[in-house]
Amino acid sequence: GGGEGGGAGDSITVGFSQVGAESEWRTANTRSVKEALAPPEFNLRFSDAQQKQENQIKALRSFIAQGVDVIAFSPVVETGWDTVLQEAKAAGIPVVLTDRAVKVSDESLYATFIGSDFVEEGRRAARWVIEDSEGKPGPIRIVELQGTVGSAPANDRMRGFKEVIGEDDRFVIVRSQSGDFTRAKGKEVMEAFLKAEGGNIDVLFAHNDDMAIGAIQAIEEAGLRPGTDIRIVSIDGVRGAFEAMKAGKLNATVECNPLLGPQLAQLIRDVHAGREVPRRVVVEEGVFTQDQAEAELPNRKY
Amino acid sequence: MSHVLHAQGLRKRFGATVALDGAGLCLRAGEIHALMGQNGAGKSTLIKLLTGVERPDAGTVELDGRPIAPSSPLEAQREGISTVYQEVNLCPNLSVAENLHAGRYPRRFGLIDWRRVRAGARELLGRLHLDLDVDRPLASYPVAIQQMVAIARALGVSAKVLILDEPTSSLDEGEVQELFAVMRRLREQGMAILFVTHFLDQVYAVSDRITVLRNGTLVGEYTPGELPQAALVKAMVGRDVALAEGRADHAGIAADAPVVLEARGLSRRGALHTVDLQVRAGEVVALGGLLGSGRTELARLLFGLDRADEGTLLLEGARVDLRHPADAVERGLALCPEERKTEGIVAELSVRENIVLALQARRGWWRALPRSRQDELARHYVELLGVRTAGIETPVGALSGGNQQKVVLARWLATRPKLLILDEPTRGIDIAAKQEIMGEVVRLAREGMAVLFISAELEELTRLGDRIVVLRERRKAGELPGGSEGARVLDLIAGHA
Amino acid sequence: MATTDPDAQAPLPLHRRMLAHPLFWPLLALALLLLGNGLLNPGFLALEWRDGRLYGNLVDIANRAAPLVLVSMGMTLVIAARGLDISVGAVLAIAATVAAWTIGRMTAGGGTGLAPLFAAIGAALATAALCGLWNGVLVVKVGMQPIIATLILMVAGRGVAQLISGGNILTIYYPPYSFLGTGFLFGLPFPLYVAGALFVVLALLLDRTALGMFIRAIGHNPAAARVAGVRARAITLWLYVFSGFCAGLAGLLVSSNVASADANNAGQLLELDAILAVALGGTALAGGRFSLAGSVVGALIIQALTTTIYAIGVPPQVNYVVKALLVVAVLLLQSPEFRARVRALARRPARGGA
Amino acid sequence: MSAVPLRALLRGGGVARLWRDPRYASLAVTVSLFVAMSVAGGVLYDGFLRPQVFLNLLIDNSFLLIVAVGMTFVILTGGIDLSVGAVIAFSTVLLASLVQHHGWHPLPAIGAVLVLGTGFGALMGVLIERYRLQPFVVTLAGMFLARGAATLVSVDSIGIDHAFHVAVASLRIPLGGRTSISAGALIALLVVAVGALLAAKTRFGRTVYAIGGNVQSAHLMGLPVKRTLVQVYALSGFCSALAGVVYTFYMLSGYSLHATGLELDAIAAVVIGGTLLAGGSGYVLGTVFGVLVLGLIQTLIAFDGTLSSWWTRIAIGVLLLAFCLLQRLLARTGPAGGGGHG
Ligand SMILES: Nc1ncnc2c1ncn2[C@@H]1O[C@H](COP(=O)(O)OP(=O)(O)OP(=O)(O)O)[C@@H](O)[C@H]1O
Ligand SMILES: Nc1ncnc2c1ncn2[C@@H]1O[C@H](COP(=O)(O)OP(=O)(O)OP(=O)(O)O)[C@@H](O)[C@H]1O
Ligand SMILES: [Mg+2]
Ligand SMILES: [Mg+2]
Repeated sequence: GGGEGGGAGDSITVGFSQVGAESEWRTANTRSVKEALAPPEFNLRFSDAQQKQENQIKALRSFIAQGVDVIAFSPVVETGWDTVLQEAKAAGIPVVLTDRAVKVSDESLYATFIGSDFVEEGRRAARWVIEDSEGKPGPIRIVELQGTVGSAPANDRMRGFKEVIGEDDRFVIVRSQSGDFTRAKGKEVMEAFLKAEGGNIDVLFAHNDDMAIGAIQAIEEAGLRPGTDIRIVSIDGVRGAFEAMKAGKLNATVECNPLLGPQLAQLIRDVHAGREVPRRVVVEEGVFTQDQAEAELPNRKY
Repeated sequence: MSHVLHAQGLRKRFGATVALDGAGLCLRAGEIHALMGQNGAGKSTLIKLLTGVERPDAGTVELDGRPIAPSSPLEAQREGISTVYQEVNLCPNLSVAENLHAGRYPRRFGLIDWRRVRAGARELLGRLHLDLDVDRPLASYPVAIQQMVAIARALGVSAKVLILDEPTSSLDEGEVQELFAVMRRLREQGMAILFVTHFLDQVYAVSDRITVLRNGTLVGEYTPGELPQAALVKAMVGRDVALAEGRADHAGIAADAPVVLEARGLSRRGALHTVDLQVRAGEVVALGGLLGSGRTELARLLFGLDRADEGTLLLEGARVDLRHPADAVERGLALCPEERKTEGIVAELSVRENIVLALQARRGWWRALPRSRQDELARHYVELLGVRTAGIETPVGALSGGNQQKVVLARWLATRPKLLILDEPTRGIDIAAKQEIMGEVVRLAREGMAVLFISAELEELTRLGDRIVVLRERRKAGELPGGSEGARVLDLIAGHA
Repeated sequence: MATTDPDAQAPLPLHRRMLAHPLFWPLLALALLLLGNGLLNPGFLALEWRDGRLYGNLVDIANRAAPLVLVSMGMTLVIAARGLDISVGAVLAIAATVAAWTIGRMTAGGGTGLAPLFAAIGAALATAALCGLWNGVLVVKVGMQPIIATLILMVAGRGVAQLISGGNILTIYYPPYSFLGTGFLFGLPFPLYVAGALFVVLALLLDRTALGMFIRAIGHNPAAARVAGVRARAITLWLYVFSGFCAGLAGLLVSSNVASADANNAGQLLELDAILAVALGGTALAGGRFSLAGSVVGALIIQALTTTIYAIGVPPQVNYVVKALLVVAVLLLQSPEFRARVRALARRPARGGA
Repeated sequence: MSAVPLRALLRGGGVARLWRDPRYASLAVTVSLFVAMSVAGGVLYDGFLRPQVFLNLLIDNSFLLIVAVGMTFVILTGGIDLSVGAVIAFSTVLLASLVQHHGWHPLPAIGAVLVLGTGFGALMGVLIERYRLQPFVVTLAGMFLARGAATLVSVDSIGIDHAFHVAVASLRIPLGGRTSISAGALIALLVVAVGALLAAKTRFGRTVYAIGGNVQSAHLMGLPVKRTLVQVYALSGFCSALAGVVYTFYMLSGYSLHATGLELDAIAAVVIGGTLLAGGSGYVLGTVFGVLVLGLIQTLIAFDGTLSSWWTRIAIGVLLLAFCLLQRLLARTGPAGGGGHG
């Protein structure tokens, strides 16, 4: 380790700043990273930002002050990183981004980015909806359960979804409301949608699985059959979603893979050794549907 | 002599209560003018109308012949009216110095000059011959001092009119004389001073003119010469009142009457040194002393409000350890506290609730007094003590100061205690009501209640006490039998042996 | 007092008495909100009997509001005694997690029948009450300011809940538990009975015992209450315990409703909503004056607001603005000073026109 | 009868008053606990006691410090302002949007933001003062409104790349020995200085204390209660907007979800700093240490670097508890006492 504050021997001291523990997805992500960056090879400094960008910046500053070898972090949002990344660069500490990219004026401020593409996930969900509705006449009425207003996954997933679904004029998004990424809110909002639209909803698009799981309960309580009367697609691919698919209540989930620990560890090794790394490393992800659910469920770690 | 302030036909109504109806007042320059009336007669309300705290429903106020209608105390101040309201109305969290200067700070480069604030404060207090640590928060001083500070603040304004609403209620003789000296000096300088009090001798000592209010209406304006005490009382009350009979049955307590409460060597650091005290059933023990002599501290220790460092307390012969006032209340003790506003009334609760509060506390929260019993108790005491209120559901805060005091008294009488500790219970109470309250105390004692009666008034001590205990500088200075001569008590209190 | 006005002593006419009732304005606000919804969306106020159950938005609002109603009742009493409890959201999350964890443990261990249900309820409520006790001790015994004392549990409590859940959302696969949050009894959702029962018990307790008077005395003037022999500190301590207990009950309803416990998100920002409900209901946040029924109405207003926002279908970015404007409108409606000003404005042009 | 004994006694009470004066005692306790905590951090973690770590406390908490100063005044009157975090977010979004999307120069944009923030605060103040609404609910509505307005301006975060803004953001004033401080921190220190002066030495500040002590009394004493109440909320609005500006220097972005929950941090900092939530007693300087203590807790956790997300939360709670317990135990008289002159 190069830093004074670094650990023992020649292990690599990594400062990792996580967004928080706001969802199961995030918990799985943290677990994967912690397992991959274990001693003796790594000396991990972990910091939880409780979903606040200012906390992340504070954490990065403290990593710099502690003189870690490599910094890795999952940015809460895309913008606002210039200053602190400049400081890291000045201190000679390479930075690896996970989970989402940042917008900075100078691309050399970070070494590489590994993670998913939220816009692409939205597009995939839309493509699945179009495929699923092949041959059906319009108008096909969609309701959307958005994530937390303003959060990057919510903004991007909505954008990707609209971009693709907008090309087919059979589809109309009749209602769109925020369910704050939670089951409880997802259920509450869906209840209101069902009351307002009557039975007149064909498709539900939820920005994450949890809201979809909540909404499924609302649909059932209203006396409709989720997955049949209303086709449902959501994003993330957590265990609960596979259970719901197995039970025939959820139609598809777009995977957003949190288990990028091993890939991240490799990148950190390379960056630390000064090897060339690609600017962008994509995580392997897919779209799962009901017929795959049963087989896939036992493999789900989160 | 010219009229400085002239009010006529003032009318003020609060909800269903008509507080003033055709009241008036005529203040001349260079006079001390006493405003007299029973509790709830409307004195404080009249003052609030003059100084912009409340707006009159009808009537006019003229200052130097020019009509004024101040809409806030600030405006009244600007017009040259400086006021001390009945309850101390200063900010407890601010220092003494700051309370004296708030709103009119000396400044330097636009910033408050604290050095001059302090110096000015000392100077103002010096006029009343007070020497306080002006940096301490006001709340750390007893009410009497707070009252003096409030007076000093009012003196600090160069005003045409000075209004003092019961400034002497908490003060003892020495302080009162200091105040009167200042008032006389200001009179010489041509200031008009309006002065409310319930002490008749004070009225005759300083005032040049007396205005009497009754039931919110103007009875008349008199000079002290034309109005002897009995006539003044009659003007206030509306009927003849027999004044100040002595107690005939002094020392009539049987020597074998059981001791209700005994304190042995009670001490608390900085408050009290090894005080012994016995109170027997059926006995009224009067407790005298100067301001700060430790009377209130003793009462608080006996009641479990403070914990003693040393000494023991025996209740009916058994040792007790009072950790909380509730312990004392459960054992049949009662303390009518000195500080009515902070420790006495709960202003927002109704008269009924205030009266039953302690009794209910003794029964515990689970066994509620039936509502009919509450009403009955409340009505009984309202009538007994002559509380002037629109009804028993009126919030106590809407009552006049003296009537609030009666409610607190009623609360403790209602618990029918074994030992009743009264810390200056007649403060702010009018002359007629005082008679009745003292009569009630004596009656209760005859029925077997033990009473500890704390008072600053010599006359009350000698008249009521079967025994007179005197504290001086936080120690017991001595004891005298009931009915002792006033002069002897006085000597013991002041320490000239 | 000099004289008492004879006409003022006569009983007020009915409409005047209604206007003077402290619950009048909160209820009016609620009614206006619902009516407004009814105008925008004719089906909104409809109630329908289907499959032996009562359906409709009104039922939904009451049902959804139940957890908030519960928490607001506990909050009302704490605030009335000059306190504050901002840990209710975290306590809700803890209780929910404890319930889910207990069920998970017992059903995995082969527990069947109703044992897991009662064990979960017992464990959750006990834990929640313990949390309340913790708050109470910090406030009453240690003498910390309520906001800081409860802030500690607010911050750490979710951590504790996540510790229990391992950071996962604990899903409950045990149908009997779902009855609490989604079951129906005599055609009405079960949460209504929970909230209703607590309200009735509490209202009776406050009315038939001296508790209400003691709490008001403590809130208005703690020193005077103490001198009068009221055990102010002990009562305050128990009020915090009660507030924790209420949050625990709410936690049961919330976790049962979605058949899962989300340690991170359950009851998020609940403390703000609860305090808002209490304030809308006419309770003074400085202590003393309180209205239990008012807080219930306040909680219903808040839920009606949320449902309104969903029903009128504004884009989610606008949620907050709509909520803010509606809250301000409700507040102004309740302000006597504001109504007086409006009346004065209304009178002026009328006079000018005449 | 003479009252001489009383006077003698009162003089006696003045002896050694500095030692017993709870006003200075509670501040002293807070400061010593802060020092003790730092030393403990230094023993536990390498590199903790470096000067830059402490300067970072200022740099990273500059915006919190600024809002906390405004909040101190509000709380001193016995009120509360829950809108501060949302006003920060709104200010950052508006500023970023004006600069990036509408081509404004940052300076006029900053001016506009400050004026708007102050006006917003004043508006809440008017509602509170004129219509007797409770500060808690009015500012809660204010919080909704400001957050909502921010999302209406833009749901996405907006990066700021205007040369002037970037220059200010990356400005580091060297303090020698490889330590430096940011422009935001300097602004915060300036706000603290002005705030302390305002509280201690102006009529406005003293009226704030008087209102917190007893509103009726303040009114009867002829103090300008109404005006001051409105001014206090306007000041808090101004501080929030200024904190928003400093935030954009810190982050170079505007985002509607910035500073969520910051109002609670600010209130906690003020109260930890010894100000009574009921009003009337406290110091701006105490608030500074309240902010630093909160920052220190976070720094300790960051230096530890082994805590999971939930243990992080528990650790924050435990440290907060430890601090407040010690504070209560050491300053036995507690944060009572007066609003002094400092
Ligand atoms: N010099 C003083 N400085 C601060 N507090 C004082 C002082 N003197 C008395 N006090 C407080 O004021 C209250 C009343 O004091 P104490 O019992 O000594 O007086 P007292 O004999 O009852 O006189 P009085 O009640 O007439 O003022 C007590 O709480 C006491 O602590
Ligand atoms: N704010 C108020 N609301 C309702 N009634 C009030 C209010 N203020 C005063 N009153 C009533 O007006 C009457 C006159 O009260 P005021 O305080 O003027 O009496 P006072 O002459 O000063 O009596 P005291 O000698 O007891 O101080 C009382 O009956 C009182 O109950
Ligand atoms: Mg009076
Ligand atoms: Mg006394």
